[in-house]
Amino acid sequence: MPTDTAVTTVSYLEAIAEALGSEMEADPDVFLIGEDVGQFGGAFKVTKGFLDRFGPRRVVDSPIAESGFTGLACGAALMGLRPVVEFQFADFISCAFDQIINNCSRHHYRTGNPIPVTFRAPFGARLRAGPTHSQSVEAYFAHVPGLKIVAPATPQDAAGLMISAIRDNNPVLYLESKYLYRRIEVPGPLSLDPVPIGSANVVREGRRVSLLTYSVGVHQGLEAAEQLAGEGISVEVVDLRTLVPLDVATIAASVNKTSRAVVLHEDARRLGYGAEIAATVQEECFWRLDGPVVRIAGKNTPIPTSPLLEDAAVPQLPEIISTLRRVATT
Amino acid sequence: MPTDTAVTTVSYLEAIAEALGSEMEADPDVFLIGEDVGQFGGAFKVTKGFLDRFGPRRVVDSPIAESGFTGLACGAALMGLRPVVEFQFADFISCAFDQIINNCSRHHYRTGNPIPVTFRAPFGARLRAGPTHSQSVEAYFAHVPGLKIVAPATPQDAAGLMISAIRDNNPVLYLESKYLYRRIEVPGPLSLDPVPIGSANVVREGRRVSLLTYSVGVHQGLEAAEQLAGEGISVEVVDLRTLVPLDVATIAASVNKTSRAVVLHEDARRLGYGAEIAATVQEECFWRLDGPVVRIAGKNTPIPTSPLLEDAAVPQLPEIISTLRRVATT
Amino acid sequence: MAERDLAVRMFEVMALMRAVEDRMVTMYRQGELLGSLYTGHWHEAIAVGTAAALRPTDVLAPLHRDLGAHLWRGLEPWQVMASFMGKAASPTGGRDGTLHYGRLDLNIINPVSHIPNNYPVATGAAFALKYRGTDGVAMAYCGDGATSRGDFHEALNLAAVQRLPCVFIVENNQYAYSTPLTLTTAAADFASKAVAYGMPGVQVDGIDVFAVHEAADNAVARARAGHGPSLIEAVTMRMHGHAEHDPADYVPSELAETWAKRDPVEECGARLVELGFLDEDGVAAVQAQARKTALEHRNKVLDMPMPEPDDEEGRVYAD
Amino acid sequence: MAERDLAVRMFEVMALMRAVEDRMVTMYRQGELLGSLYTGHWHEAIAVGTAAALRPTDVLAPLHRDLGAHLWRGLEPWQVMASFMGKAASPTGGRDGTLHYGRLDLNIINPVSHIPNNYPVATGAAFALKYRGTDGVAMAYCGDGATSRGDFHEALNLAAVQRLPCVFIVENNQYAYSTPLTLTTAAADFASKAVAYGMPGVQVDGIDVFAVHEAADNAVARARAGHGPSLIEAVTMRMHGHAEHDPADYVPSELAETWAKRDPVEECGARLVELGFLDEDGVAAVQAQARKTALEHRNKVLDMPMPEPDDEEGRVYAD
Ligand SMILES: Cc1ncc(C[n+]2csc(CCOP(=O)(O)OP(=O)(O)O)c2C)c(N)n1
Ligand SMILES: Cc1ncc(C[n+]2csc(CCOP(=O)(O)OP(=O)(O)O)c2C)c(N)n1
Ligand SMILES: [Mg+2]
Ligand SMILES: [Mg+2]
Repeated sequence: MPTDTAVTTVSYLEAIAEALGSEMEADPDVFLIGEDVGQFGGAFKVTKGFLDRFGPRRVVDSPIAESGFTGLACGAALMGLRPVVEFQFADFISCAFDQIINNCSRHHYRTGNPIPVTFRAPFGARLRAGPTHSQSVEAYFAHVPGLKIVAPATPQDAAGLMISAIRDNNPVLYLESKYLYRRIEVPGPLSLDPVPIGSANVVREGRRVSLLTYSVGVHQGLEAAEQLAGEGISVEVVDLRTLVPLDVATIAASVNKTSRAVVLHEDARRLGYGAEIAATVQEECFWRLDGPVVRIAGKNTPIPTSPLLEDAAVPQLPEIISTLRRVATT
Repeated sequence: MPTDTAVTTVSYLEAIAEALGSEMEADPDVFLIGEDVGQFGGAFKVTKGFLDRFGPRRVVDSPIAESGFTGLACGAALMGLRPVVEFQFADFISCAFDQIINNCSRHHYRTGNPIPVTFRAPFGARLRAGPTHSQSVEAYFAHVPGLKIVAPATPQDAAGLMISAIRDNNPVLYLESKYLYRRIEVPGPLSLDPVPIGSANVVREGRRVSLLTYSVGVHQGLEAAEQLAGEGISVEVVDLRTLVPLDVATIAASVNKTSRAVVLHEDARRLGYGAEIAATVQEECFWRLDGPVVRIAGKNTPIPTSPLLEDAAVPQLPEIISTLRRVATT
Repeated sequence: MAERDLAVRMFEVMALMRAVEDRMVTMYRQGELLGSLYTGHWHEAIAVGTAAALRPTDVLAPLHRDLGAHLWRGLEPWQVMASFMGKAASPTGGRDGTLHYGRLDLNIINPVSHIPNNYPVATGAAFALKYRGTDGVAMAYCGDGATSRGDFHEALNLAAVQRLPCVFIVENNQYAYSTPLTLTTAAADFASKAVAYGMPGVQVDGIDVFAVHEAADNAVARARAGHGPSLIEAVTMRMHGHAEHDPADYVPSELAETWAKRDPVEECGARLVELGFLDEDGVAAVQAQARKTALEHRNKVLDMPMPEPDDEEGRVYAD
Repeated sequence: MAERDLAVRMFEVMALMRAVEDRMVTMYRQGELLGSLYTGHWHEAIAVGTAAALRPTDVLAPLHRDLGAHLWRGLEPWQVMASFMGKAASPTGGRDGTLHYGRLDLNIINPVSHIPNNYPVATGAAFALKYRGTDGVAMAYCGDGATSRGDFHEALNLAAVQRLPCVFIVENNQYAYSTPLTLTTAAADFASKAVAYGMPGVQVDGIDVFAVHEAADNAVARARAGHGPSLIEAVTMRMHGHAEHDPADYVPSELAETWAKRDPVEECGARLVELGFLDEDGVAAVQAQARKTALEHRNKVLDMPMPEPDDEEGRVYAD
């Protein structure tokens, strides 16, 4: 109802819910399965009201069986349905690793049969939730052939990528930032047009250095860019939006323009997705680079619980600003 | 019995068996668990005769329960034992992913308690075994904090790294190449001295380009280097041996000398471990590099079964030679 | 199908499964296959008796001993040979191989190696059949060893809680690779594992195709009627090695000898004679025809081309 | 321990668990904790009755409703508060937090969030105790919901096949987060799941610490004697939300009211009076002392320092 929401704001969480609900209205083959997604509306309340709206046939409260319900989704997808699987926290997707990487992701290559499943994974740190409730999971899956991965930073992209994910004929890992859920709001109404998978977005143009990032990093990057603009340092911020497949053209165009690249993500550094981005950028743009591609990333540790420890484990604004400044000015 | 084996050769497989057996002789806390490891001696016969030698108390034939026996190993390790876990094929480690990444690898950081487990994973392609019997698994785990990863290429390193892995107070993923098992032999006897984890080895010195590789890639690299030497192109081959922690000093010394780096692995390219190596090399050696770090890697597909397809999916000698030639001469 | 037609058809497919697998053993020994060969000797009654209880619109999620279920549905023998040879015309175009030859157009799900990864997948097929308002049923197969894995448990529990139209077949052939039953379970049998999920579980003689068929029929009827899943344990013996490279010398010879006397194909043939559905010549003719078919298919597949790379990275994703 | 001493001691620890958790609820409401708070109201008899059946050298693998088991072993109340606050002196030095406070020096394994990941781990502790030739026992805990996961199945099966000295406790508190039993299992109860593993399974009143203790005692004796694992289902009700942020308005009020009448701490106190082990003043004194202790520990922990980063990447690996 655009007329209702026109005057209000839409949070990142509401955008996900709105897009998911709209796809469920539009396509009777879309159903939702996960733990506590029904009557409870999900641990983060993304699917609040869905049980009443769509009934228990389409909003399925599963036992605690991540491998089981992932396999169920795969089987249903092979029969033509479009399951949306909610992991209560991204951390628990580890229990479905085998089903996702061996069965789901490899199925189309092996057989030619489409297997359209959307995996919703609320991910990331900064909530004092500790080593097994704060994980970033993109690096566990980006290597896997057959899976697409999206990680929206804004309500508009959260909606548009949810719609694309559900309509895609492949498994899509949809990484929703639980930190951004209620922290980011935009004026409504949202467009419910799909945002194409595989397309990055230059969210701030700049000349001196390209910041390549996604999810929470986009907001940090925009803030850093704003502050550095005051110093006369012009930062271009590229919101990758999709991690797999990576929009190399947009990235290369940006880096070829600025000649300097910084990659930023919250996930741990060693073989984090930044490694692939850095490796690709230097392959594509080596002769235009004025210096190495620099990675800003989480520490190679589990995410600790205690505030000072957690703050030190994941990238913070001062490090981002100083790194961008250094890269831009040396 | 050095005097017995002095006259014979030792295969890669025999080296693993010898080192494992010797550690089991030396340390009564070392035990072995896995599927068909006892009476059958393991799917690849690595532990042939172990049941007779060490009895069912120390050579445990498990039900098909990768997550279960991995968790069992973790609990036993916390109580001071040193379990060696065999996955029948590396591919099946996916079923133990949760236990390995969340429980085992994060345990020491969370609690300060050592958790010494060795995970043996026969990995890799080239045996026409198809998408779910040919996987490289290093990229699933190299990102995970708390796990070490070794991947020997020679019988001597296979032995020495097995001993180090078992003695290490941390979980160690020991990647054994099932392709090399019976294809690589050296004259005996082997030294049973530990090979330190975290130390790479320059297996061929050269001046024009550094080839950074491990496992099967080392043998391909040496062959390529030999052929290129005939053309007057001098290739330095670095056998990484340990993937985590990476021996950055040895790598950087080599690349700083040659100014050119090529990374080679059989695993798929996107976020394969080569991404981390390439990203690190350009960070460490950017000002000495004459060109981008180039990755030679498997295709971003499952490993297909059929011979022409599989051959095209993983790096072959001609591609390695031509890439090294191009990098060395442009 | 009339009782006689059904019985004869089951016998034909069992005989064909045996003949095709025997032929493939020869092909394996002659080096005509790419890698190892998994066969289902003494599983014929299970594969065929269960598949025969289904309609073509029902979904099968078989594993590596279930060739008869595929043949029942219409998979051509040369296609399974092509799979073990990596041929371009195999059901996966040579992208996968060996036992991974399920065809979704026949409502058969192609399994990965990880067992019993197909069990949760089968619950999803059952879910979809129910979701669409059909009375379709999904049937999943696994071995005694595979019951030890978490996926077995999660699938049965999910199916039971959601009352899904699913039938789970456990093919108890005494071994999981080299692992005997005593190292796989301390339970009395596999059928009783159904108790843990609040579903019916029955044990059936896996050599007797009529017994298997009756048990499957009951379970399928129950599922179709909306009363939820069941478990069937079919007891047999794995009469070859785990795969053909395996001499299986860990199997006590008395055990092998006892079971050798109970060939399911022969027993089915004898039963058909007893019932007057075929005479002895008729039985022999079916078996001879099966062997002839197997050989023809082998001859046909031999010179088929191997696939060459063709946009392999592009094939990873569906459009 | 003499019967009276044991009974009184169990009551003291149950009362302490209650008092510490009530105190932490206040701390949660006052914003003194970092995140949410998981409590074990109405689980006191289970946590304490089972732990009391063990020796200090036996191994515990508890989860989030089992504070009493930790307290029985000697964990200090301030340490669990420190865990929920992320303090430097918490058992994990603030690296982990909330319910992740197991201390290996007390033979308690610190669990991760993933449930019941601790079940296989407990089989490993049992394996080690047996391997070393001791008669030690490992005891693992999980909820009704956690039984649906593969790790539950693989652990019980492994333990049974290997005849490990392991006792598995299922705390059936009617809910898994918002999920009622009917959406978790179609089985009649959880005790009967033991059939699938060929081990004994009993259901026990989880409110009655004496009943729990007796069941645990039997299972432990069995394990110690080398007869292998058992399963105990202890039935109770989760009387708070899943965690304190959860109003649990999905619980029908009649259900909550019925169970409200059966406070395990009160029932234990009354029983002690009945048995003549304590008089009513004695019971009240224990409870008052528990509340005093809880408050003292809260006051003590409040100003303890938070940890600062200290070679965090170095801490990932053991030397
Ligand atoms: C998760 C997993 N672990 C290990 C294997 C290797 N493997 C393949 S078949 C097999 C034995 C299977 O035994 P069972 O389930 O009894 O089936 P059977 O082969 O006897 O028919 C094993 C261990 C596998 N395929 N998947
Ligand atoms: C593998 C996994 N999936 C999901 C969760 C999230 N989660 C934490 S506790 C819980 C409910 C547990 O219910 P139950 O096992 O009955 O224990 P209770 O909390 O009722 O004591 C859920 C879903 C988790 N911790 N681990
Ligand atoms: Mg079997
Ligand atoms: Mg519960």
